[in-house]
Amino acid sequence: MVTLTIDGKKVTVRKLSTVLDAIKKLNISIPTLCHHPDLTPFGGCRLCIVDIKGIARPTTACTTPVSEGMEVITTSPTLEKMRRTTLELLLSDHPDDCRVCERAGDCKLQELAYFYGIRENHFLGERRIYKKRDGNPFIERDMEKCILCGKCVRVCDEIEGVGAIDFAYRGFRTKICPPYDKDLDCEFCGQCVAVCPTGALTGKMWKQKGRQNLKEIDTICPYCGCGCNITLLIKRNDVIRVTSKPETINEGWLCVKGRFCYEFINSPERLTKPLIRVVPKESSAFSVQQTNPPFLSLSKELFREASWDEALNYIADRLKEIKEKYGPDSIAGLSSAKCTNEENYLFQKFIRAVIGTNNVDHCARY
Amino acid sequence: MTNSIPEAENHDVVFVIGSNTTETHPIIGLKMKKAVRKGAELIVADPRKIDLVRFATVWLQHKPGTDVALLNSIMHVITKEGLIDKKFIETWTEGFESFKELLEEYPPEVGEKITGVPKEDIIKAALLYGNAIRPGIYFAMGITQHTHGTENVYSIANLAMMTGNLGRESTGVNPLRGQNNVQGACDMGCLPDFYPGYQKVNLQGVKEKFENAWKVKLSEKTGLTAPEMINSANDGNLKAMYIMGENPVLSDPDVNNTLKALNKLDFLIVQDIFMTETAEIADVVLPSVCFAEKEGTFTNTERRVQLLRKAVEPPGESKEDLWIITQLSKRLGYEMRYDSAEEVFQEAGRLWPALAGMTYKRIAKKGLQWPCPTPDHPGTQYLFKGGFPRGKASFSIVRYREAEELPDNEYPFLLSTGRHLFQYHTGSMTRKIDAINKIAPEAYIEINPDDAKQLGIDDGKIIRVSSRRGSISIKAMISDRPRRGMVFIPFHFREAAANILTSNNHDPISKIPEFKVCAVKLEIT
Amino acid sequence: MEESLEKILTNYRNNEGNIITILQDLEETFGYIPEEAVNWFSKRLKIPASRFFGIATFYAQFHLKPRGKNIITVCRGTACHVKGSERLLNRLFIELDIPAGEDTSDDLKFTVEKVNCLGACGIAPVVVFNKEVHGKMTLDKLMRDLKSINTDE
Amino acid sequence: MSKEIKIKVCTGTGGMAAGGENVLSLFRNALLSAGIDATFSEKCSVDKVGCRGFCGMDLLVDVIVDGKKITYKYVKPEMVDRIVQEHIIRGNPVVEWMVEDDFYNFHKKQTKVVLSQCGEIDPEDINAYIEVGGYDSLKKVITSMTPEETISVIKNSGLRGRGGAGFPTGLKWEICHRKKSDKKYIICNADEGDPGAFMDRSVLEGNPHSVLEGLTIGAYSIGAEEGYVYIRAEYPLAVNRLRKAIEQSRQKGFIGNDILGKRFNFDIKIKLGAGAFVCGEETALIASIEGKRGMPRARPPFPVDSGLWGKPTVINNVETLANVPYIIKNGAEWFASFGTEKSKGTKVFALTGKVKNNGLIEVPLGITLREIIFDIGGGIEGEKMFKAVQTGGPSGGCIPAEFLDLEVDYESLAQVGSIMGSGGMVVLDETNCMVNTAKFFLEFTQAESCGKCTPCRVGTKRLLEILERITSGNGKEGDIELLEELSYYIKTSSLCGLGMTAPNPVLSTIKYFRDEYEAHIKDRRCPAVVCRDLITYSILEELCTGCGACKRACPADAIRGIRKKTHTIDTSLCIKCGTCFDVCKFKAIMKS
Repeated sequence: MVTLTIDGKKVTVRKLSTVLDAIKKLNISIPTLCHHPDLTPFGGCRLCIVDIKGIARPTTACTTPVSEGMEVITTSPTLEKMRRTTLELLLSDHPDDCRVCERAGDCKLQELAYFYGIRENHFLGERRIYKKRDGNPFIERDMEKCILCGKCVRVCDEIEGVGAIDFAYRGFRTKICPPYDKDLDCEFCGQCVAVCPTGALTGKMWKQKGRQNLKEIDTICPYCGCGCNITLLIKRNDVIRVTSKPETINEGWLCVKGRFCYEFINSPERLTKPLIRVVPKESSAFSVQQTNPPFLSLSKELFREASWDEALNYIADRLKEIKEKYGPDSIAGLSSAKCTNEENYLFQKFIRAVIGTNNVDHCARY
Repeated sequence: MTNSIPEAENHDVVFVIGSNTTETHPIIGLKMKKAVRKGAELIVADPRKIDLVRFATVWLQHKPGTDVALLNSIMHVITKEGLIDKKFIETWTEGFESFKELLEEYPPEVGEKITGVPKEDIIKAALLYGNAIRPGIYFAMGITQHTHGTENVYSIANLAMMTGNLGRESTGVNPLRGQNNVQGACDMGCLPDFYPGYQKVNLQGVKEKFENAWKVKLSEKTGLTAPEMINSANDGNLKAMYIMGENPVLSDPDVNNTLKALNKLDFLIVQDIFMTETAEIADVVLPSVCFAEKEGTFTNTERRVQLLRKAVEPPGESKEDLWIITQLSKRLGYEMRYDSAEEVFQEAGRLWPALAGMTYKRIAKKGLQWPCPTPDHPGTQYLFKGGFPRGKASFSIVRYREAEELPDNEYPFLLSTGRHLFQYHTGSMTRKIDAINKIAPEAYIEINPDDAKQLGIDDGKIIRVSSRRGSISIKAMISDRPRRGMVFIPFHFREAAANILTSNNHDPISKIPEFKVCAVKLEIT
Repeated sequence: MEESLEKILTNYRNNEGNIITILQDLEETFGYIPEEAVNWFSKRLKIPASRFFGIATFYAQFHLKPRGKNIITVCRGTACHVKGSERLLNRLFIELDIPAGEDTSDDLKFTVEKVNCLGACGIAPVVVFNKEVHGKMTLDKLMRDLKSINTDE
Repeated sequence: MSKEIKIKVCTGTGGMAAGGENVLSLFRNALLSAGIDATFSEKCSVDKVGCRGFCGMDLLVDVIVDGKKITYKYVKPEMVDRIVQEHIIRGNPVVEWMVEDDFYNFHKKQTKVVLSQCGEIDPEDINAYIEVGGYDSLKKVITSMTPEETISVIKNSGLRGRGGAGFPTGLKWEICHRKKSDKKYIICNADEGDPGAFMDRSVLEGNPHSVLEGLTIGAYSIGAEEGYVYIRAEYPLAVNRLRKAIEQSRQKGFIGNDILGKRFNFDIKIKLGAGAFVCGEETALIASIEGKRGMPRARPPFPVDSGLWGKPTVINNVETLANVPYIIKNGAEWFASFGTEKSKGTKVFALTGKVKNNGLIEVPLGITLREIIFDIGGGIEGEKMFKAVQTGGPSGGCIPAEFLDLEVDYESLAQVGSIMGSGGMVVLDETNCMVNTAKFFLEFTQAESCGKCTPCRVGTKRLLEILERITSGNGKEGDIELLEELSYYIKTSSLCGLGMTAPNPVLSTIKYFRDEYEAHIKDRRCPAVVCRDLITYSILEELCTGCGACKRACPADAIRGIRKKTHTIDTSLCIKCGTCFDVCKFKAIMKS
């Protein structure tokens, strides 16, 4: 353990910590755009510069290892002026379109500009203009808004192990892009979108669906067995985006399905009324003889809509009839690994206690 | 899983066999990759060059269905090299001596002959695992979906036991459960032989316990498993089925057989959020609600019970499954009274001590891993700490057996089915997503480049694939993923349903169908 | 192509090379970095293609497009600058009809490049014609040298 | 023939450009036809030698007959026969082609250590180096000194890094020596990127073995078994000679396993830089050797703690290492006898620009700028006025006339706002615009910024944009202050040395030539008549002969006139390319 002093306060942290870790431990707020606790330090944005006694120049807290007895000052008029200049420079090469930006209100650059009260820019000049938009279906990549913090590059390499993007070119022309500046072709986990501090990376399906006053509900991903914690962002009654918080068991990381495959919830194809068959079974499209069926109309024409009362009574009558005629073991229930514990519990209880058979199973095997 | 997901990053050796983890359990895949970054060695045993192979120290490309031979051979080397954990074997197991004799039959040369894996690689893998301090074994359907799937699992257990690699942090055996709540559905007793909490239906006292709790007479006869239901329907014995949130027409093997069986039923109820292939042949279809529209709990693959919260109102007149079941129950003369999902959860907890200590409030933040028997119990991060709950575990004598249906002259290719990253199961959810339909719109069959060349099949061509049960037209994808003689089809696509081809052969004990091996032929159309 | 790539791969493996070595070999072999070659190496070495691209675009030595048959390099070091290398450069672009923003003439005959400093400041300004260093360059001499390249064709 | 004949032809990059190779073989042939075999004879040799520094007079050829050396300048192929006939055969040197006083003046005030054998020995022959005592120091170190003793000699000599900041070399070695690690590396930084600097190239072309010897001694001292020379691919000749030298050295057993029969293994690999100035920065250089983009990373940790592949690593530049064998040979006191209190030894400078004698010079530290520029350099070309000297390349600054008597060392240069850097020294005269000069350096650093950190990536771009608007006549009130503010910010908050020093040319020119900035901004005037947009070209009636050369050359068709009548320039069409100015033989075009 190492003890150091930050703004006059003593703090003890683990040996391999950085100055930024120590600052965070004291809950002192310090701006940063390129730092992420799960990624290797980068030191590119230069916002977390601090003064360290004995070092002539300001140093980035995110890259500097702590040492015993170190004395750190996190703020001074000079440091704040430098941070302000950094922000001004970043904004001088950034589109001025917060009005229509998907990330407005959820953008760290905008937030910092607000806190530093940057109204006008001393350094306006040439801005990077990229005509091409990425054609992939998931991730909107607006590289004019990119501040080159490199979090996306690091998360893609260090967390996802894919390396779909990297820094390319250099100097003012530096750009983060897939090889040969082609369209993104990757696993579309969206980890890069999750760590992007600006509007450079967003979900294509989020576009103009809403960005403020969203209701947030923490829940569980409905796909695989990992059980990732997700947060649904809701506007009116629609889920318009999925995120995950860093403090969850999945550390905020998701896969393409967890992050982007929520549109089925609002799908117009959802079943909304009980249906009772009107056409005999043999005529269904997906029939025994056809080996390569055309895409099903999944037609509701085979059925008529019914009220719940009618449907439930109909089922109850039929089950009673069959149970009386053939005994309870002639009925079976198939439950679902997609349903909740409570539903599964109740389902098997229904089959066992109400129907009177142990003919209950689910799809664990597939 | 005996371990927890976060423990995965701290293994020193990760042994993945029969799991395409990065595609089917991406977040666990991340942990494995992190382990590799932190210096762990990765052993991948898979007939396909799955993405994880990129990170592997050694890749064992064994022939599908030869897992037992591969594992026995690995264990042969471990025994010969003296890498067994004698103390663990003595304290916690029985039957090792006769098991050791069995291993004599599987020197690496024999392993190589059966599995097609060079013996050097078998030895390398054995030394890596045998010398590891915190190894973890991961497997999924690649192990279980065989006619000898149970034997595969026993074999894995043997390996972990003989090396004493169980019951410690970041050390254990970890089956990965495929769907979000497979674990929960099993826990909750949606199994023909178990009440909730794996309490046998025919065990003295158990039935009485549930009869008392539910205040009703219960059957002591073990029920039918899902494949048996299909057979029974085909035989005309089963007359009615109630299917909640499943799509067996597409997910079960031998689609034609499944359809025939379900069509024979007098009455079929399907309860789902979408019109599915199975709902289409139902007599009544009930609209239920999706995960975002209800409250409840899911149990993930690491036994973590987590809280699902209602986020939006369901569409139209669709209703929660709980409401539907209680309504039906009432109409059938059995009143169920629950004011909330949590009341159901608490009832389950009263009947299964492993859940007894959990409440919605306790699991609200990060969930809890069962067993969690008391209100102050922190949950169980990993299993078998300090031994097995039922005393000593036995080594199982398992010999390699061939898969049921192997390629022959008429059907010369071996077909495996499975998932890919972008789609999910029968696609009833993911295929409603525009972006997914752009990136992964259609079915394909992976063919090894050498095989394709020999047959004159070009990449992207539509070819005909047939088995003894049916045939489909499907796009060829020339890929170095499958080994020679093997093809792979993802089962998500109804237009070229892989399960039209698969066989109904299944493991005699677990009743899991042999999705990973059947014989097919390829023809240019 | 496959054959050249295999050769480069062997060189890389035998000499503990890295991505830069491979790119240098590619540049040497093809005169630029072909995309197919990058994809080939990416697959063989399990290194993301993005990394190759990132490096190829970082270092001035690498080119993403085929270059002209004749390569004229004008030194832009300080000594050459104060002795008027910019004027030489401008003249070359006009004389060889090289489109604005490009460095290669449309007929792929000439490529004109700048180089930071050749370290031959004593004979500034310096122009390199196809690897041959010419010192104390003047506009007249430049035009003569160009003519001789053209007649050599 | 009883005369002893030695002919030394310069084949450095400059010499090669002047036809050195060709002249060399012509000499052999001419001697052969005169009956003298220069290839196998012991008494006669025609050798290629490395650069001797005075490239301005290339091709330089030494003809030594019986120990008497005559040097010829501007040697061309057609001159060879006459030199052989008159000088060698008849014994009458060709006086009109011989170098004159300026050549000797150029060398008089120099003290050559690092360059002592450059231009004297054949760089492609290890025996030539051994004959003059090469590798004796290595033998001495390995057979009779401990690493600690070696380090203490280097420490006592006061040698400081010749590549930039001037960190004490012995101390660097000592820190690394004390690190415990299974592997350590030593790297020779030969990525000489400063425009206007070519000392490393010359040393590697002229005497590569001295660098290898220094590197091996360094490896022995710190305990490294593997070394790298990171060299620019833009130096093909140097690379080639280095390759040969390593091969020969390995054959002789100076590198490899069990060097000189002792239990010391060391091998050297060459890594070619791929064209990025920033790779001169230590951490970027390491990234580049590892095969990555040359993006620097924050320090600490420093390379001696965690360098190449995360192992302790020492990086020294070419000149630093080339000093090492001489220090070992002659002792620390000898070395320390040159120089000033804090800066010991000699330093090689690349003296270029508007100075009469262009070339590479080696002088004891503490010499004044005036001595360098006027005594060695021979003063300003074309009787113009000295304006400033720019030292330290793009990271350095411009020093005005008032500091001509400054004694040159690390500290004094820093005091006047410049740096030693690798030793570039570009002399500027009255016809150089200082704003334009600052802009030139900014263009360079801006283009060479790796793009990682904000101050350097965006800051230098904005700095350049302000300079561009000033030089194009669009400067605004307050621009100078903005430049100063932004420069200060970039200096203090950039990630690496490139950004930290990039504003130096701007700050130093503002400091000493503020009036020029003001003239550009307030009067829209470039006092030195350099900035294109502020120039107008016109034709002087009295000098124009109406030859039409300007009219034909004008790419914009801006010049009108009938043959033999005075021509005029249409300023609305003129694109200010200056072509007419260049082509007019009568000096009739005027810039103002």
